[in-house]
Amino acid sequence: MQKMNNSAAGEIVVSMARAIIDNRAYLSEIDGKIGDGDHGINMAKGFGLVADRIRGKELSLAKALETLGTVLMTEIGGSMGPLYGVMFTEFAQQIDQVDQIDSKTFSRMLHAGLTGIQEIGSAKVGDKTLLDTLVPAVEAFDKATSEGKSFDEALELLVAAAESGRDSTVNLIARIGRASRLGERSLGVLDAGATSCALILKELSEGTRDRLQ
Amino acid sequence: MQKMNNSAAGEIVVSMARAIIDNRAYLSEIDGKIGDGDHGINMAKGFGLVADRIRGKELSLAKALETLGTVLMTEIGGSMGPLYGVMFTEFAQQIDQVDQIDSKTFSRMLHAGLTGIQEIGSAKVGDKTLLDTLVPAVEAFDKATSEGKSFDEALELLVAAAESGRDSTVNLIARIGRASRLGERSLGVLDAGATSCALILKELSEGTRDRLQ
Amino acid sequence: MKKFMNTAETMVAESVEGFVRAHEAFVVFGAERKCIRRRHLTLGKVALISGGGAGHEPMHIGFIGQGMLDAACVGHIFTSPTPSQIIAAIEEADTGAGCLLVVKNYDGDLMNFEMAIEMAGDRHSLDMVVVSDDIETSRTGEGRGRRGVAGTLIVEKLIGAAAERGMSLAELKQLGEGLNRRYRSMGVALNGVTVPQTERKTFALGPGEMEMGVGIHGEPGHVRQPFAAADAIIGHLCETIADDIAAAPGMRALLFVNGLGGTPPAELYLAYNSARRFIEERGIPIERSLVGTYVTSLDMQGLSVTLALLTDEEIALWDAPVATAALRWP
Amino acid sequence: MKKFMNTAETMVAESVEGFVRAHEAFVVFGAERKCIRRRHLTLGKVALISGGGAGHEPMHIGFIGQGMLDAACVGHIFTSPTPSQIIAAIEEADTGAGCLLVVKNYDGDLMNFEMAIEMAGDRHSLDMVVVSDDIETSRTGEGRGRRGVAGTLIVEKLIGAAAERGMSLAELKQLGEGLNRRYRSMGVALNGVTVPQTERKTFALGPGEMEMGVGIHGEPGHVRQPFAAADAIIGHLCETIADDIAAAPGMRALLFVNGLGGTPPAELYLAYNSARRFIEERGIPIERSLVGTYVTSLDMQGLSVTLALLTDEEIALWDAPVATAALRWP
Ligand SMILES: Nc1ncnc2c1ncn2[C@@H]1O[C@H](COP(=O)(O)OP(=O)(O)O)[C@@H](O)[C@H]1O
Ligand SMILES: Nc1ncnc2c1ncn2[C@@H]1O[C@H](COP(=O)(O)OP(=O)(O)O)[C@@H](O)[C@H]1O
Ligand SMILES: [Mg+2]
Ligand SMILES: [Mg+2]
Ligand SMILES: [Mg+2]
Ligand SMILES: [Mg+2]
Repeated sequence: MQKMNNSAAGEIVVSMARAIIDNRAYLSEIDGKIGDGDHGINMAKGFGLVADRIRGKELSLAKALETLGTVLMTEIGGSMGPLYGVMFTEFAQQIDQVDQIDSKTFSRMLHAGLTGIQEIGSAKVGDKTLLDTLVPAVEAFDKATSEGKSFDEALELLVAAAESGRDSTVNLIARIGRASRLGERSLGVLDAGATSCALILKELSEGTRDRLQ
Repeated sequence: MQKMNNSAAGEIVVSMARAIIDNRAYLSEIDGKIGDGDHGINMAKGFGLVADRIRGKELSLAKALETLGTVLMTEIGGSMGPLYGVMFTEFAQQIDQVDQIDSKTFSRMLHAGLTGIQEIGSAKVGDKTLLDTLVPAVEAFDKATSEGKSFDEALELLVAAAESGRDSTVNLIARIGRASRLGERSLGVLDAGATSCALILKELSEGTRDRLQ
Repeated sequence: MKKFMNTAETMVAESVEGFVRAHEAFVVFGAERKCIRRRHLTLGKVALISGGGAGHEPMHIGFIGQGMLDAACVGHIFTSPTPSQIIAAIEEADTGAGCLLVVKNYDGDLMNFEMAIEMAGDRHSLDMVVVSDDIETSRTGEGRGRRGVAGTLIVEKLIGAAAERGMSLAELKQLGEGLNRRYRSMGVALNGVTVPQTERKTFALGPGEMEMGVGIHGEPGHVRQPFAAADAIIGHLCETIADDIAAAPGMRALLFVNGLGGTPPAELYLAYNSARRFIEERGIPIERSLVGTYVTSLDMQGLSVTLALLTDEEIALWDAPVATAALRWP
Repeated sequence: MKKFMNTAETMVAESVEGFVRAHEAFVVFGAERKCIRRRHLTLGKVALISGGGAGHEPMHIGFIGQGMLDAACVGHIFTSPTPSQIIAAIEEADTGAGCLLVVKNYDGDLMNFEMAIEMAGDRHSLDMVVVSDDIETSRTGEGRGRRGVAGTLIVEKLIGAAAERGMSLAELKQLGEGLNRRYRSMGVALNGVTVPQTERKTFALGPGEMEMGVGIHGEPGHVRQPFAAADAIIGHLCETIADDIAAAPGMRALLFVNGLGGTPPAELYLAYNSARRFIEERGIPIERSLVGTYVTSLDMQGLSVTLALLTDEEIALWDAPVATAALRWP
């Protein structure tokens, strides 16, 4: 069975940060169409701080995710601080004592993060938020593994589902967050959080696939 | 010797008002280049009020000028209320008891108005104000009569001097009023008050010439 | 974008520092500048704490002082403060009777304040009042409901006065939430705002356009409309508000016309005049008034109208003394 | 031009009506609405009267009340009030001890106030204080000298407090004029303003330009410069002011950062922070501060910095209670 070594996989968080920082302007631009245009700034600030702290330290994935969760939660504020803060903290907790991460652990990790976000944000699929990326991604992963697909294949399907989930937000009316006051005027644009979530899941999945043994 | 009948010459004030109202936008535009752009508005308001009150009433010039002076002084405010208010009030006082206005009375009238303005406004020729129109106009009139020119000719010369006085303000630096904070930047544009003063003097002079007997 | 600023990164910190220095008599920075608090706290009084993103000044820091807030936290522009800032404020301001946190209804604020409560709740008695007076968001008919906008000032003033009188945490929360159906705000913008860090306008309006139903985060409103005369704009705001508010016999009206940052006092007074006429024509006499720039959206040219229907007791709390940088009466 | 207004003709009247209705506790209209005066006059106190064109709100009407003005007259936009308005104010406000008229140094105002004094001087003891704190106009080196701008607030506050203490007309005049060499203001604009009746901008600035040395009538300033960081702008204002002011030992500094109408509070506080640093670096510690939108030029995006060096006595007058719509402390 395919597994990833937890120790030294902390670099995955550095790639995540790079993807977010590279897309900083794009994320703000999307947010600016129906929100206040700061999503890229907020995200890049948080992920940038973390990358500087963990780069080259050869941390375990658990430790790197814990650092990420804590920084987002305590130093970023806004909507993303608590939401992604909780998600990454929950991720970290699930793999804290695990040396080798298999698909089952990975799934437990995803679910814990998802539950954390739902508890504090109380959004639902279809509200035009990052959940429209995260929920179908988790479902696709679970479905693949339950169908007996390999960890590697399941991760590939996760990314595809995340991206189509992200794209689905174009046709949604925002029901939560700043954009919700726009009503129908929020149609026709991507949700910023859904877009950053797809980036995050892609880096996490590809980093994991690269490290599968 | 040429003279004008004071009674029923009040219509001159109505033509003055018409000239001001016709040039309302132009006067504001000039004022707007170096001042606050309200000269046409202020002037048109005051002269319009007066025209409505005296039109068709066959007032004497003295009575019409007195009405004009009082309205400007009490109902207009700003810079022009007191300045033109005093000028017309002084004009009226000089011809109040005069049936037939000759060039000597006319000159006395001009001087009284000029002195009134100088007393309350304390501007000098060259400060880029209406005095740059009024002072040379009065001087030209006096010079003409002292040289033995007719009342009619003297009025014609008065208008020419007023207009070239007005034009002289283009090359002056404002030393008084709102424009004075501009310093050299006030060069190159006409002074609004000098322009309205030329209009007033022209209507006064031409109205008088038309009525000379 | 022309603003009086040095760098987008330092803008909030410099502005808040200026505020604290200008009002040294009322306020001091908390440790590490995580919060701003009253210079003199009252032992045994329930502490009132609020906070939110920057860009809404003088709210909330301008409301710190006798008769209103005890401490406030400022986030980045339009970004909620962090739980650790909020916890710092709780630790500075709690003098034994616990803290009531006044939170504008908005996901970012709610989550950060809730998280702070969770993290500090074992050491302090804490509770939360959620302000939700904005009219337009309710139009979607679901979700988290109305935002908290200019009405926040009214909540903070009333519970601030009540706290000063020794009311308990539970009573104060009830007082704050009791207003819920009895106050409404609605905003209009004549232009969008530029968030300094992005240097982009949140929305751009043509010379003949306005946004009806805007909030205070620079987002577009409910609908874009042709620009109109003040009476038409204000009439629409007043009607929408008055239709949505729960009028009850014996209630006494407070009318609050608030500038969003770029609107001069003369226009606010003109709008107030118009609003007062419209509201009184509906049979609601105005007994208290507030006109000014208190709850802003950066430099937005626009305003909001808030109507609150108060009990005699609440009117007395409104009238009670207040000594803060932005609101002050004896 | 997007403003909250109905018609250009009625704009001032509607706005002033809104002001009076919003502040019924402090002010009432005089007969025929020619002036606005305190609701309760004090018998035997010298009455302080001011006035000027509209467009500078809340000055002067916002300064009517206990500890400051007794009455004020409002002209059309940027147009001095008429002598008959001023006389009406004198007649309403004089309770026996005469009136001191506070006039901003500017031809239009001077002439109308002087004319009023001439016309009513036989029935009232009247005198005039001319305020001239603006720095830039003095640059021409002659003429009528400096204009009266934001420093007017300081003069009105100090002599207002002194009048309340029973000072005579002559003493009050001396107090007001004594400030002359000890206070200076300078303004900067990031955009021009549109006068409602002409619907034209008084000047237009590109996105990278600003006007240094503007006054409060929407006219261009002394020089147009490239737009710069706040510290560069404020540093220049502070240096010019401090160079021109007559510093003397024992003087105590008041720093006043004033918004010109379209500048949000957060930027004013940032500018104050910068100004305070510059002034203090020159060895002048700031002892009193005022930050806000008090003396405007319609909706101009801009600000002015005023520095005043006060005696102990003047500081006490500044600190004395004031209860007006715009300035209030106990
Ligand atoms: N309650 C919520 N649950 C899940 N996601 C949310 C929630 N509220 C907001 N979001 C996400 O947050 C994103 C906006 O993030 P950001 O721009 O950083 O914060 P803010 O809206 O405070 O400016 C939205 O695009 C949306 O995906
Ligand atoms: N002290 C003065 N003496 C003579 N004329 C003056 C004086 N002050 C201003 N003016 C004239 O007034 C004109 C401006 O008038 P107006 O625009 O109506 O008033 P304001 O400057 O108050 O807006 C100037 O163009 C100038 O000619
Ligand atoms: Mg955002
Ligand atoms: Mg003018
Ligand atoms: Mg934000
Ligand atoms: Mg004018």
